[in-house]
Amino acid sequence: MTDKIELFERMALIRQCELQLNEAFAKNLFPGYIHSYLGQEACAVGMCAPLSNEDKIVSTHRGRGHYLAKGMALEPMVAEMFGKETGICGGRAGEMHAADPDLGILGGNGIVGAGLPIAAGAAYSAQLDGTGAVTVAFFGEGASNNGSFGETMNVAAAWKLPLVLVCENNLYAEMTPFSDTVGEKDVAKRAVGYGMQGEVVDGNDVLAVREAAERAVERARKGGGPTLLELKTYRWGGHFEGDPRKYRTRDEEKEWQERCPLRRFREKLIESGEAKEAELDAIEEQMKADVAKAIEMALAADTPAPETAHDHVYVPGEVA
Amino acid sequence: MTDKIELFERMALIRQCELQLNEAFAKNLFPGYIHSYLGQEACAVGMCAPLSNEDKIVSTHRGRGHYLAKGMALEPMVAEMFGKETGICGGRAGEMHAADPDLGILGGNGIVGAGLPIAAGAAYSAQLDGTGAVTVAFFGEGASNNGSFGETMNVAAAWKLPLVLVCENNLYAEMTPFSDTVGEKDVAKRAVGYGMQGEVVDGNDVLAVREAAERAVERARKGGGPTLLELKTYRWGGHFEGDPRKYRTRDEEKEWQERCPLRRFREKLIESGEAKEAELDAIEEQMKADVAKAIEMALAADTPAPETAHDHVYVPGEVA
Amino acid sequence: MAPKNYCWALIDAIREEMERDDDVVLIGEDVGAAGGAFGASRGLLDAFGPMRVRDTPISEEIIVGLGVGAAMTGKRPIVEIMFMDFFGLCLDQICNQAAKMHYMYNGAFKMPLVIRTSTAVEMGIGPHHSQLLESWVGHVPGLKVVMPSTPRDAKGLMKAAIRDDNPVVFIEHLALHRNKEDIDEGELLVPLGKADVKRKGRDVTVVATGLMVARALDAAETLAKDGIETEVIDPRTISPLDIDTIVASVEKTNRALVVTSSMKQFGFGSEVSAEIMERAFFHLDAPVQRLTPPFTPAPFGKHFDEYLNPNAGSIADAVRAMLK
Amino acid sequence: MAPKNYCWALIDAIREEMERDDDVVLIGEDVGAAGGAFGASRGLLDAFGPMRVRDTPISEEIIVGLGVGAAMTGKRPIVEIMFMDFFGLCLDQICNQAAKMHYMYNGAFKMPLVIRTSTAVEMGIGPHHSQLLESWVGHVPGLKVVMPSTPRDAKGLMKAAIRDDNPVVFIEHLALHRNKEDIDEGELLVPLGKADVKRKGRDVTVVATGLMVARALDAAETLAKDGIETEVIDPRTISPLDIDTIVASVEKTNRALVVTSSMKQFGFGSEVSAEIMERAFFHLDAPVQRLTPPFTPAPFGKHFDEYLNPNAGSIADAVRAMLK
Ligand SMILES: Cc1ncc(C[n+]2csc(CCOP(=O)(O)OP(=O)(O)O)c2C)c(N)n1
Ligand SMILES: Cc1ncc(C[n+]2csc(CCOP(=O)(O)OP(=O)(O)O)c2C)c(N)n1
Ligand SMILES: [Mg+2]
Ligand SMILES: [Mg+2]
Repeated sequence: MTDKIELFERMALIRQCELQLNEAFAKNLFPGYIHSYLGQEACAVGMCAPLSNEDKIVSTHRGRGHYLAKGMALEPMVAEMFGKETGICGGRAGEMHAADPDLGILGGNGIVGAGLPIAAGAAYSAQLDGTGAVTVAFFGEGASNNGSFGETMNVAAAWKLPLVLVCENNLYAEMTPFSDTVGEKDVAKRAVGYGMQGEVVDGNDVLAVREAAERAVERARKGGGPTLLELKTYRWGGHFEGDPRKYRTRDEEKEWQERCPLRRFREKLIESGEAKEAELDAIEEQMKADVAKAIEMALAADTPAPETAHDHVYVPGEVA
Repeated sequence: MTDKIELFERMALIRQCELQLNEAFAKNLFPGYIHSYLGQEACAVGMCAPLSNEDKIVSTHRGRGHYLAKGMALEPMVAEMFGKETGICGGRAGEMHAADPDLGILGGNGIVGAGLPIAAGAAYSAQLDGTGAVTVAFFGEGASNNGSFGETMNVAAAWKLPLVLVCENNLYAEMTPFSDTVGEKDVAKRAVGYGMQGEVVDGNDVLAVREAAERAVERARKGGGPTLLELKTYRWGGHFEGDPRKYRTRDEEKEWQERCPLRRFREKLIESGEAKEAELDAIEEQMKADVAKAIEMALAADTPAPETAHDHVYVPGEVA
Repeated sequence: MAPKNYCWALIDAIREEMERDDDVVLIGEDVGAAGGAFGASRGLLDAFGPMRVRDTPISEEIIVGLGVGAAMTGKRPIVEIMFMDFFGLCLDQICNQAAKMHYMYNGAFKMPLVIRTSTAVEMGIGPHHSQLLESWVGHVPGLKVVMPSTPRDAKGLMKAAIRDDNPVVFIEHLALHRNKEDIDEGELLVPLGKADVKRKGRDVTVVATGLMVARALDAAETLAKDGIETEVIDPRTISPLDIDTIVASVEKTNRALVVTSSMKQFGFGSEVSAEIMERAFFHLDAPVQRLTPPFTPAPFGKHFDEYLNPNAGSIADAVRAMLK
Repeated sequence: MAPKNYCWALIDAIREEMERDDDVVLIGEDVGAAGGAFGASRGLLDAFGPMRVRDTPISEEIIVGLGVGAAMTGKRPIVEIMFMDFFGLCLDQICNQAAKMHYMYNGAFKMPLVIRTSTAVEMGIGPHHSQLLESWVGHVPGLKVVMPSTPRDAKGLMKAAIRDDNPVVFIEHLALHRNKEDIDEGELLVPLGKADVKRKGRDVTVVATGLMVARALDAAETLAKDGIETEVIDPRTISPLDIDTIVASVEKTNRALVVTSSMKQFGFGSEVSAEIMERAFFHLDAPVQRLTPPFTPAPFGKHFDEYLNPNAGSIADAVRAMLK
């Protein structure tokens, strides 16, 4: 398998995960909201391509794509989404949160924008250690309007932190179109004012994302400081599943679905002869089966014993 | 008196106020810290020149220059600084705070950056009323690194608020040089990323400031939206009086004192024949005397009765 | 009289006040075109247009700051912070700016500002969407804090909050949004600072807020079968607290239990208990008790919520234990 | 033994811990080149260099966030928020991020983070620089909150806070910075969560924090002349509160007064009172009282501060009133 096939596989995995979770939701099998990552698969996968387990990511409320792209095991991740005790965090973190320190996944966040300062902290930590490890902070275009964004841009640039700031501009923050909330529609333009490199990237083209990621990660590793990447993409679903999406047209949605990152990549791979249709079909089938199994397992698993709610409020141990 | 002479007078007033308050401080006659505005006089005076009483300003912890430039009466302003009951706010607001709603002075602030969102609110209010009134938000370059700055830039641009954002870049935030805390030394450059006009201005040249102010205020009045002005200037004193200023050289201070806004303006007025030396001397003498009297009155005044501490915690009155 | 749910009662309140007074405006995330993240401002954009019903970016600090600045210049803004869990992002504007403006400037500015927010305690959404933090704001002089438990109170308190010249933090329990009640069509104002005795009783006083009021009433029903007469008081306003009504009740019942959805430690129950201690100590036959979720964040999932939060059963148990 | 003031005791604590453990870093406004806005990190930049002693822009949210992210990746950061009055700008990072990270992720991350901050209550600086808000953070599970009143406690608690794997909010009273005390040269650790009985007595318990501890001791001196034996307890840690020590004292004295520089409403005194209510009610001969500044912001000027805040005289008066 070439690395491009791996990219395809990862994207297909995310796609299947999101599709099948939505189905579970539609069947009333899911406890709570689903913030679907459908349509944005190329962003997570392209960005995580150049990262190792030493590198960190910080995610959002819409984090499954990031988790899977960074290598989180499918089954415990899915179980976490269902709040089951087999979940990667014992089922207590839930749909907006999951973490895996060993893989450098520092968690999602229920607070929009709150991951940015934390990512800067992780990057500062790596800078102290001089390991060359890089931190990638994922956030939405909506988050770019929160105070934490400006503070993080500035500190990252001033300290030349090994940080890549990745704005997935999917055009909507909940029900509000981005264009209604800004005077400048390219988030990437904010970079220059903070003394940082900024770049707009086609977020539905996984190879373009990977290339930009490689440049930015390389810069960060070498001490060249942070980069702001704006990945233009689209949130296929509502803010959460069930959102009637009155704030946009079905036409607009169709247009963006025609720019499907998975299909585009599939076509490219076949056209260039790097993969055969059947091979990719098989991958998709496999991913479909893997996800189906993960969901089945999650559904069959127990919810955590309620008394576990008392665990981990504090790290135990007396110091003095 | 031409309007330029008025500008000179206002600057001389601020200069005298700051000099004489420092003297009072040195003689241990001042209760608390003094955040001196010495050296920045052209900023406040130039910016407030095109404003009427309908226009609002929002100030900072270093606010006396703004208050006087916007027309606050000298004596109650000075008395406020001393915490006297004859103060414009009864002596309870103190050195970092003073307000006068009738003149559109919405107050100083002890929280760096907190005035920016409030200024946006005042601008929104004027936008609703359609009066053409403009709000000017003064803040330091240090404040430009706080989250409130980014949020305000963005909302102001998105809503085309009648707001002028005035960053007085005096190179220091407390004891920290600005250059140590940023990746880009021109704050004005941040404007473009938010879809706003930005401009760097010589903050020690009152006419340059006034021109920039006129352009920005005009734009705001006509519905053209906000402007970010960065006034390059210098804080002659320490962060507060008594600060030993170890973080910079006496040479640097001397260099900036050679760019004294008051002297430069005086020389210009004389050179161009717009004023005679004696006339300007007389103004300065008058200002000196006015301030001396204001301080004398403030010193002689009583501190507020301590029981007044209980006043105004809530606006009285039952609604239902 | 018409049956209204809590959510529509609030929309009615805001609509009526916006009709009555052009200075009333509504500012927040998704309040306009979307009709509110929880549908709690439906119809207002159409009725009042995008200048008075303003969608904002995700910028909590300036959302409140816009309200502060607008209130200082003659408006009566309602600003919305979607969840109270986000208060950590805007508490400076609430507590240092809105709360202190009238005071600092010696009365020069009024601050007719409503900070509308909600809690989703017990809705399974996890640690960042399940907090009730009324005591953060209750601790700050200059603020009023309101927390209605019924549609009628929601409407009347919202209208009063909008007309009040002080900053009012208005906390809605999302789990109450669909509860219905008959509400008079006419003008309805519920005064801030006045508790409501939701049920009379002579054996024990239960002070309950928000979601807990209905449960306390349920518990009272059960207890009545055993001959225990419970007085249920809903303070409705958290600050200033109508402690007189509570003390009068305790002087009669000699026992009190406080039930909340917020943390016990440094919480509402502690305040009520300490006030009863100071004012009615010699009337007490038993110590005032606090019944609350334990001192932990809220994990994801309703099974945890059910386990962690007080319910009619645990309220009744707590009352019985006090009467032993 | 050497006499040290509170400020230098803290610097020593941080220096010793930074020497002991390379992972300890200090981050904040003016902490480096300037040696701290209050001189409370003098010498550390020279000793440890600009990477471990990092000056920041005026960006409170990211100051704490840097600490959170660094703590999650193996560091033991101390982050400084100059005044506690600025907590409204960074409370999300403190209360939703630092406090909940260990919990949410089922123990996967530790959070060895110290949030160093100060209060300038009674120093005349006015409404935005005179607040003590320990109950905001005391209300949040996952946080520890510490407030030393003496140089020795300051040093020992700071060292313990740095070594603790939980986020600790460390509150200094600036008015205490110049107080001196003899401190052992050797290793000094004061355990978090343990109150200190600063004076033994049998007639009344005074629980006092921060600035109020010395005043309570002064009052006790005066009262002793009248034969009133006051036990003075300094909890030192606000959360988790060592209520056992307080309750044991009240069981002996049957009376308690709580004295703080923070607001009474929803404050520390309410928490202590409510806990005593629940645990020692039947030992009480009189209601627990809270002595605090009144419910108002702090105006500019020391004359107001003197009027508003408790002092040895008003503490003694309150004790006498309780014994009547
Ligand atoms: C501080 C904060 N404000 C508001 C919310 C409610 N909220 C959750 S997701 C969201 C939209 C986020 O938009 P964006 O950053 O573009 O991310 P996307 O959902 O598009 O992935 C909002 C407003 C929140 N969780 N946190
Ligand atoms: C939010 C906040 N952080 C820190 C401080 C402490 N502080 C007061 S003034 C100041 C420096 C402000 O610098 P700048 O904005 O450049 O204004 P200048 O003092 O130069 O006029 C600081 C850090 C504060 N008052 N508020
Ligand atoms: Mg988005
Ligand atoms: Mg400055």
